[in-house]
Amino acid sequence: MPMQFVKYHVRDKYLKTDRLPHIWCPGCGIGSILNAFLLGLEKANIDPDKLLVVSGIGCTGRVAGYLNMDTFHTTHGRAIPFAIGLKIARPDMHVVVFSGDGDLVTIGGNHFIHAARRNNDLLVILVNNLNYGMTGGQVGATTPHNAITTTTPYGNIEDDFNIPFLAAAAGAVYVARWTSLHVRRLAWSIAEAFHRKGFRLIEVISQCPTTFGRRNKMPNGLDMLKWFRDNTIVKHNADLRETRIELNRKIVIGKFIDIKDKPTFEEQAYGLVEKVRGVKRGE
Amino acid sequence: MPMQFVKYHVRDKYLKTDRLPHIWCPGCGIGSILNAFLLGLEKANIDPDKLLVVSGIGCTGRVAGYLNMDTFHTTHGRAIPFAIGLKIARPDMHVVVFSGDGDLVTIGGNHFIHAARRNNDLLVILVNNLNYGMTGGQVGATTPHNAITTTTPYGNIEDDFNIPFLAAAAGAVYVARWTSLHVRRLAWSIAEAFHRKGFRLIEVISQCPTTFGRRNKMPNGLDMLKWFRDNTIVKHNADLRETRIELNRKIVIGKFIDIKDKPTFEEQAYGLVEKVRGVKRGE
Amino acid sequence: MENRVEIIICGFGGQGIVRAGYIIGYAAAISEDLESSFVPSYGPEARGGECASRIVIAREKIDYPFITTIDILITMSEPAYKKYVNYLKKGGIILYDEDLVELDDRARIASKTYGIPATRIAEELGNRIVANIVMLGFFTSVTGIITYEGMKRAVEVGVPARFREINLKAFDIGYSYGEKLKKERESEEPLRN
Amino acid sequence: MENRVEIIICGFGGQGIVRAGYIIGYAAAISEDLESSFVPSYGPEARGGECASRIVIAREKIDYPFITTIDILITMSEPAYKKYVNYLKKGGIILYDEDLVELDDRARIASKTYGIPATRIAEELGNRIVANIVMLGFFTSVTGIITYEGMKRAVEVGVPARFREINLKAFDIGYSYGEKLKKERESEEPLRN
Amino acid sequence: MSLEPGTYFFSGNEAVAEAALLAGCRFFAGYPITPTSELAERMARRLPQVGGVFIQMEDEIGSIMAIIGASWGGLKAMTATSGPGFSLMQESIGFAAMTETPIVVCNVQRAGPSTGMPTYVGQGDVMQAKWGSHGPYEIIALSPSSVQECFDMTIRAFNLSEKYRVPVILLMDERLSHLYEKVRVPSKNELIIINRKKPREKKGFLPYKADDDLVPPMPPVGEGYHFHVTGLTHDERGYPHMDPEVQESLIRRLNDKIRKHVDDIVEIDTFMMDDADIAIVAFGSVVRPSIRAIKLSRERNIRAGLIALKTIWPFPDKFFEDISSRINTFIVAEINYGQVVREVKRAIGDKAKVLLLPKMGGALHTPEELLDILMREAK
Amino acid sequence: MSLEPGTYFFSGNEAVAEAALLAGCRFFAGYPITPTSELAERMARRLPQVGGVFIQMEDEIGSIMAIIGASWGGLKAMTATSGPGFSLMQESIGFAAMTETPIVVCNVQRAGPSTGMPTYVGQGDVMQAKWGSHGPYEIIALSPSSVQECFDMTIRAFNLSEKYRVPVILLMDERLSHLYEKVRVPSKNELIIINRKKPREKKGFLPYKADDDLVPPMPPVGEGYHFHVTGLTHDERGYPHMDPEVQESLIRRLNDKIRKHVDDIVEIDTFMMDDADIAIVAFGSVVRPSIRAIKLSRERNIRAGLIALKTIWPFPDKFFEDISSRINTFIVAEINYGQVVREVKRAIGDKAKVLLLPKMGGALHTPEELLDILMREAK
Amino acid sequence: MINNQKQKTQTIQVKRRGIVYLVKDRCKGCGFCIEFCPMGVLKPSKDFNAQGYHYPILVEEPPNKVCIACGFCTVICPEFAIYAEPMEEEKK
Amino acid sequence: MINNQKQKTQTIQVKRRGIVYLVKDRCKGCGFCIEFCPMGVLKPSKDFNAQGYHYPILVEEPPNKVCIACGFCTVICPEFAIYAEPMEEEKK
Ligand SMILES: Cc1ncc(C[n+]2csc(CCOP(=O)(O)OP(=O)(O)O)c2C)c(N)n1
Ligand SMILES: Cc1ncc(C[n+]2csc(CCOP(=O)(O)OP(=O)(O)O)c2C)c(N)n1
Ligand code: SF4
Ligand code: SF4
Ligand code: SF4
Ligand code: SF4
Ligand code: SF4
Ligand code: SF4
Ligand SMILES: [Mg+2]
Ligand SMILES: [Mg+2]
Repeated sequence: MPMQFVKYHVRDKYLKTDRLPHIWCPGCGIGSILNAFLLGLEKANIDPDKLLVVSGIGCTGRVAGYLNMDTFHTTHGRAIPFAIGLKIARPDMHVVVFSGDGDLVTIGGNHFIHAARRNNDLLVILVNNLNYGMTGGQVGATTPHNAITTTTPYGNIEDDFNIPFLAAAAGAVYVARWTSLHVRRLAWSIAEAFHRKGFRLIEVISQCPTTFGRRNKMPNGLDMLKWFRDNTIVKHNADLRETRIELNRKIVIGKFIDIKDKPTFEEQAYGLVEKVRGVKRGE
Repeated sequence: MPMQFVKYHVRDKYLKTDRLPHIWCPGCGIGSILNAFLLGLEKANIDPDKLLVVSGIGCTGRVAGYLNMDTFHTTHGRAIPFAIGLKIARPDMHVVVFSGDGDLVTIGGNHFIHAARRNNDLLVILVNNLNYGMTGGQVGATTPHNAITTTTPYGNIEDDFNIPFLAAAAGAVYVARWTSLHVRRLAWSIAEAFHRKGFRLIEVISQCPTTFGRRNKMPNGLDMLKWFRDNTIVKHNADLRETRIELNRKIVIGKFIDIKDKPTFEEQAYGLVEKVRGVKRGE
Repeated sequence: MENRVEIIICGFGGQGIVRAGYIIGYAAAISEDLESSFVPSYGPEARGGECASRIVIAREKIDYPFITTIDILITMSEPAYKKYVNYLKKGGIILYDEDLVELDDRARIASKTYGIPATRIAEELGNRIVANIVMLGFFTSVTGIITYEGMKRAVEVGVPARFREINLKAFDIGYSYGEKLKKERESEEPLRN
Repeated sequence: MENRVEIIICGFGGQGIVRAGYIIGYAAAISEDLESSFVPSYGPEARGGECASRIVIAREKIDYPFITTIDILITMSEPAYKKYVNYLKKGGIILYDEDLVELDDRARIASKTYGIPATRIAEELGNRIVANIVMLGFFTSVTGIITYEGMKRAVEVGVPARFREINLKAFDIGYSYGEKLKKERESEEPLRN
Repeated sequence: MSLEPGTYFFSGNEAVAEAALLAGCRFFAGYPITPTSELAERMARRLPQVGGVFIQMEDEIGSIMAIIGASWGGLKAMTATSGPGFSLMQESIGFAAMTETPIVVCNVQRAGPSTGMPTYVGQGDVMQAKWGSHGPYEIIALSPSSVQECFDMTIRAFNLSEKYRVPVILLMDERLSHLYEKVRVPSKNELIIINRKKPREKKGFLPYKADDDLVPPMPPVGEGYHFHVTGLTHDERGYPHMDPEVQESLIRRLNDKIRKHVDDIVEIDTFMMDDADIAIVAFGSVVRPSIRAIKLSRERNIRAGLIALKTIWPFPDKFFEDISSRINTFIVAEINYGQVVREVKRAIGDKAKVLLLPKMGGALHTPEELLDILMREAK
Repeated sequence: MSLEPGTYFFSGNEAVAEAALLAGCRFFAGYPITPTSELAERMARRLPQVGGVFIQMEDEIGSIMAIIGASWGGLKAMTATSGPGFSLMQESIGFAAMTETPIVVCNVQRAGPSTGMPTYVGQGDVMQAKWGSHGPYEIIALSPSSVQECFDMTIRAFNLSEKYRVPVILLMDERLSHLYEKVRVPSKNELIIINRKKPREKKGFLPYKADDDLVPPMPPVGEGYHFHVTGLTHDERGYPHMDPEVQESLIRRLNDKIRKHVDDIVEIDTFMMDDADIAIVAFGSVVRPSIRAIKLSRERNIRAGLIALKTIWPFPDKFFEDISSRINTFIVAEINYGQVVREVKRAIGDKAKVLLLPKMGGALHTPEELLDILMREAK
Repeated sequence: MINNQKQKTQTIQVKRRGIVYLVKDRCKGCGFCIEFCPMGVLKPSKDFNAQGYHYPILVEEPPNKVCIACGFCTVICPEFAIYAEPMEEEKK
Repeated sequence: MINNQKQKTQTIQVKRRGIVYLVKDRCKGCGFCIEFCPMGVLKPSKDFNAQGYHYPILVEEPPNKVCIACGFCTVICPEFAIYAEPMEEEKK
């Protein structure tokens, strides 16, 4: 049977289709990750009306705007504190933070580690495209050592963050890392994480051919996906001292941390209400 | 021989004695730590004219103002980025950041982890008095779970940061922890750290009887020092997952990390100058 | 009471100066049908150092709630006395802890001075910290601005529940000390003229 | 050249529109003794989408460096043509990639139109990306605003060193194409009147 | 468990906290700073008692972003800070203005700039309250001058923020935050509480289509509106739209919704202004010595009056225009080097003399200083 | 390896970067943001070539604090940002003002508020540049209107910051940052470079004791001065001193050192003002359509002229006072909802009519729009 | 799924077959579906779509290369352009 | 040094002896030097200093309790009030 040309896609119900095509470049990984997210949502059986999605600023930050749900495109680096307030106001809803590496761990790094410490009940999808896409490809705290970017024309002299290690050290209860090629495992991981509580982080290494790939000998999205294919190794519960990303080493992916019973900030905050008032909330 | 009453102290040469007595409360640990710092300086044989000390805002932040050196009392949370610029401008000088827990890892947490990642060549003395002293004893990111503070009148529902773990995960090359009672080991550690390079962190658990101790059954400095005496255990190279501070557990102290050969940001930045210009700096 | 009375309580950090100020202000505003304002001295620079509470009590709404000159100076330390006595109004009143403060010539500007060994009394009661409440009892008695009941109610509100008893005791002792002193003074009065 | 010429080069992201605009501006300002300004279209919203460079060239200092009406429209995509042709001045000139753009009625406002299969030529040279430089050569020839040498110098400066050769080749081909076209036109000219 | 009606003896900080609870505030996110930490401390104790949540964030940026998030989650929310923290909040204030999020920010002014004198009074953040974030936007700023006003104006701050979907700045100062005075708490039926308007129907609902009052209804989350909120320039659907015309209509409306309601928003207190020919203009705690100075001047037969600004932003241009013909001299007494005085001058033009009596910070004007200048200028 | 004299074809962003290097800038700390990232990118490439260091910090707060630190370390230093980042920098700008640290902050204005339209022009940060931080302080803000001015005024920005030990804001806009024009780079001996003054002698040196120009010499580190720098109110020794009198004299001096040198600092360009009775007031890229509009109006016998503000802060009050008698109408054209117009009104009082021609952002005024209003107002 | 790459050219026993759907004008021609289809059933079109890209089309018919409705293209496609569903008879 | 606490009351063989110096008016009476002196040679004064605190004084003379110039008081004192130095004859 030949290709069936149609007008609608199976995921369209989740999307603001009047905003498509999205602004992401041809070959960008963000669309695939968004796609996997929606699959995960479906697998986890989450009612989209019980889901709030918060993004920061950046290419990834545009995710919120394409979702046909209640969504928030905040300021650069501040998606997490916004989401903290939102979740406290509506502890009955799922709150997902979906944003870029620069947004979440460079400018927003402090909110990230403190939310992990407090165990704020957020699912964070961090798209790590190894640079700042939106502003044209500058170095980020996630850019590997020696990589070329517009602000490291001679090669990056800094080391990058080992995000899973940082998240774990700060207190995250669920930590996994996939790539934009591993969309299926990613979707499963997202579905699983939806059924955990507390501060959950899923880092997704993604390709930015336009600004990162181009300067690092992988000008197309496909080149970068092949790099992910050939340079990743799945190692669940890996020693997190070994998970930093380096250009000439295998990228360790997998599920690293999964703690099920740590009370969340919200449970404790509303627990306090009950303790102090001696009654159940809402009474 | 009876007590010899005198007008000057052996450390006076390092101090702006016209500003004494300092503002710290009777029984506060900051003075002891400052004292140990000066001893460490002496042991390390550092010329005070080759030393720049940068503080943030807080009780600890007042340290800079008492030193008879070139010193900087910056803004809350921003001692590290200020020090980064200072050190880059004067790579020939030692730059020490001396500040409080709230300043360095609560509001300033992002600068802290990024400086560690970049391996900026700074020696950071972090006085962790488990709360915000200056503003009257609010909870901080270092306040142990369940502790009482002015903003956790029902007990702290949050967990505190495990600072050595966080620093290590971010990339610090030297990480040690002592208390304000362990002044001698502290001084040795400071002397040792002076002879390392890159981002070095020494956390010093200290007593704040006025705002923390008072609300947590240790109203005097002495009570808190006795707590340190009875509740610390020295464990060099400890597993950093085990070094979080909890009220009813032993506090692990010791030297945890000591990496000697990681190039600093400054070495690499000026290395770039040489590479790009093909000449030595200054030519 | 005149329409507007301005009071300063001063001493050093840790003597409960702020609490005492709050209690007077509260007593005037809530227990009695008066207007009052209260400004604690504030901030880290004051830790352990000098400390003062400023209270204005008036019959009518207070336009300007800050001190201009002092009608009543209550002092629990010598340095504080020295600092504030200069602002005492001619004909004002001084209350002081007689073990901690030695009045000097400048006290002559006052129409009356009342000493009490408040800290010693508190120590005898088992806790130095209630010296401030002893002083409040004394103040209540000798000035008559706030009624005994009114101030007592304010003390109940103003101290932590677990310390209520000892504070009320301290208050009563201070009050009685004042009553006794007034009596003595009355009999002495003629001599003083 | 008139005192002020306003030029737009347009197409879509990835066609080197910004680079071409820069090279024209540079050629005018630096290679020639002219004044010029150049404004690239900018920003993420333009990625892959519509893209335009705006250049003003003048003999005297440029007061207003932005486009008001277009003297010369260089277009490398149909949507861009459709958008900008409306702003073309009566009597202006259109240069276009004849494989990618089909002129319509609105082109009549132009005094002259010049087509070149720039992209095809570039593909023949082995790299689509030099289509912009083919177009620059063509532009140099048919408009005569910038000298051949002047533009060539600008191309050398404006492209990365490792791509210099292919670009210079592309430039020459575009230029020759223009020269040939002009010759043909000249002979045709009488017919057109 | 929010406050019973009656009379209380509160500090400014306490009054704001209690009023906020009465106004319906159920979320406070903050970061400690002198001289307003006691406000947060009271919230930490009181919020759980009324079913709300207190959170101490890692900094002021996190604090204000958390209350913006909570406001979108349906809670009335506030934060409190002072100069250094207020400066850090500026980016987010612009975000709240752009997204039309009702929040209340209490800024207790201390002597600046920079760390300055943390425990001493200042009034140097007046212009910052209006102009501290980038781009053209409007906010509302209220300035109480007594503890009772701290209480009343906090309730008003919440009401205005809900009504106009705008950040409201409660511009206090250190003197007031630490001043204790009598406060009358009104009974439930005296209390006016305004809540944000909700969309009337879901079908065809456009989240940024305003009603005639220029304010769009605010959709609740989780009810299927599927709305999008962004700090980018957006059309009525809330979609980002990079078009100068969209910008023109959005930004004009965001500003006009405040500018066109100046009459509803502005409150001014006057004292002895009926026959005055010289006026002190003051706000915040400087109002107090000013009243005293006016009384003293009247004893000296100077016809002085006081204009006490309770609303600072939007600035009451019209009030000053109207009154300027009757007054010879305006003396603007403020604890900064000239901020409100610029506005007064602009509003009045050359119609009267406008003088600044500045203080750099750390102390109030004394009644005597104010009297002096009145005496000097009156003749 | 800094630029040879000659003629170049630069964008505004590039011109600022190259001028900074010529002015002696050897440290740049920044954080990417549209529309100024290219400035940082050029610095990243160029600084190592001249022996300097580029660092991309984790945010804008870190960036500005790093340049403040580097300035104390003896380097001339700058950062560049746009609205959202500029808002984040406000606390630190106050710190730099308080500690009298020479720094240059380039703020390229885009359409705001909030994220707004990142790739489109705006001029909404004019008031923020002056008032964005808390407390009473002064800064200098310069506003170029061509790429040549971007170049020249960057050098001037460094010179003024060194001379007055004050943060200087280079208030660009998106149109300029992305506009390419011809730039003439002067030869070494045409170039005027000012460096901060150093203490004359160590003995008895008081780090915050000002000379007659109200500016204290700035001590170098590591030479035994043992000075202390603090954002707290400090006495001449630099020691924190919580005393309203110390505040009064310190803050007054910090402000007066700028206010009293307005004549040295202010630069204004006028065009056809000699016989004008109606004037456009503009700054930044709006100057360009304004010139064109003036020319067009002159063709229609309208006696219009242009006042182009090159220095915005301190505001040239006196210039406007002086000129106001000769002009009937001032038309202030700015891409915001009224900022500079307020200053013009304040300075002029009732002496002339002052009109605002606002744009909310995203586009410049066209020459035709400007001509229209000139024609309307001229009759 | 990634190592399935090597199986592209093998003939394998297929349990179920899928129908592949395409929203043609959404495709941006990234080629992910084509490259990573485990069965190698996709190839780029000669035509351009409205956006100017070569969209995927199916290569040929059974038995060698058939869509097995594995769904990988459905989830990897960044443009929400392509998806596959099991053929009716197999759906349950 | 901390476990030395228990030795306070023991008579020990001292190798060297120290002189203890005090800047009396700096002391804020925290008691650290007194509590943690390994030899237990310090005790609080009855008098107040100018700041109103009980400063440390030496308890008694040898052989039981003598300062050994261990220097702990010198470094623990938060006020830079107390320090000890070896007696002249032992200094080198
Ligand atoms: C306060 C502030 N600073 C800077 C920017 C400019 N900016 C927009 S997106 C971005 C970085 C985006 O990088 P990342 O978060 O990694 O997202 P990506 O685009 O790579 O998905 C920056 C710096 C901004 N909007 N706000
Ligand atoms: C931006 C900003 N926010 C808040 C404050 C108020 N503040 C001063 S010190 C301090 C906390 C001090 O705590 P820490 O750093 O732990 O130092 P400590 O006093 O405990 O030594 C705070 C919040 C400030 N000065 N600036
Ligand atoms: S710039 Fe990079 S991250 Fe952004 S849309 Fe393009 S490819 Fe994706
Ligand atoms: S408040 Fe605490 S930390 Fe601050 S000086 Fe007092 S005891 Fe030390
Ligand atoms: S569903 Fe699987 S087998 Fe079918 S076309 Fe897509 S990727 Fe290939
Ligand atoms: S994955 Fe999607 S966008 Fe990419 S080629 Fe296939 S259908 Fe087109
Ligand atoms: S030096 Fe050692 S032994 Fe001597 S008094 Fe001090 S602590 Fe005691
Ligand atoms: S340690 Fe210092 S401050 Fe404490 S009691 Fe001893 S001498 Fe006094
Ligand atoms: Mg990124
Ligand atoms: Mg602390």
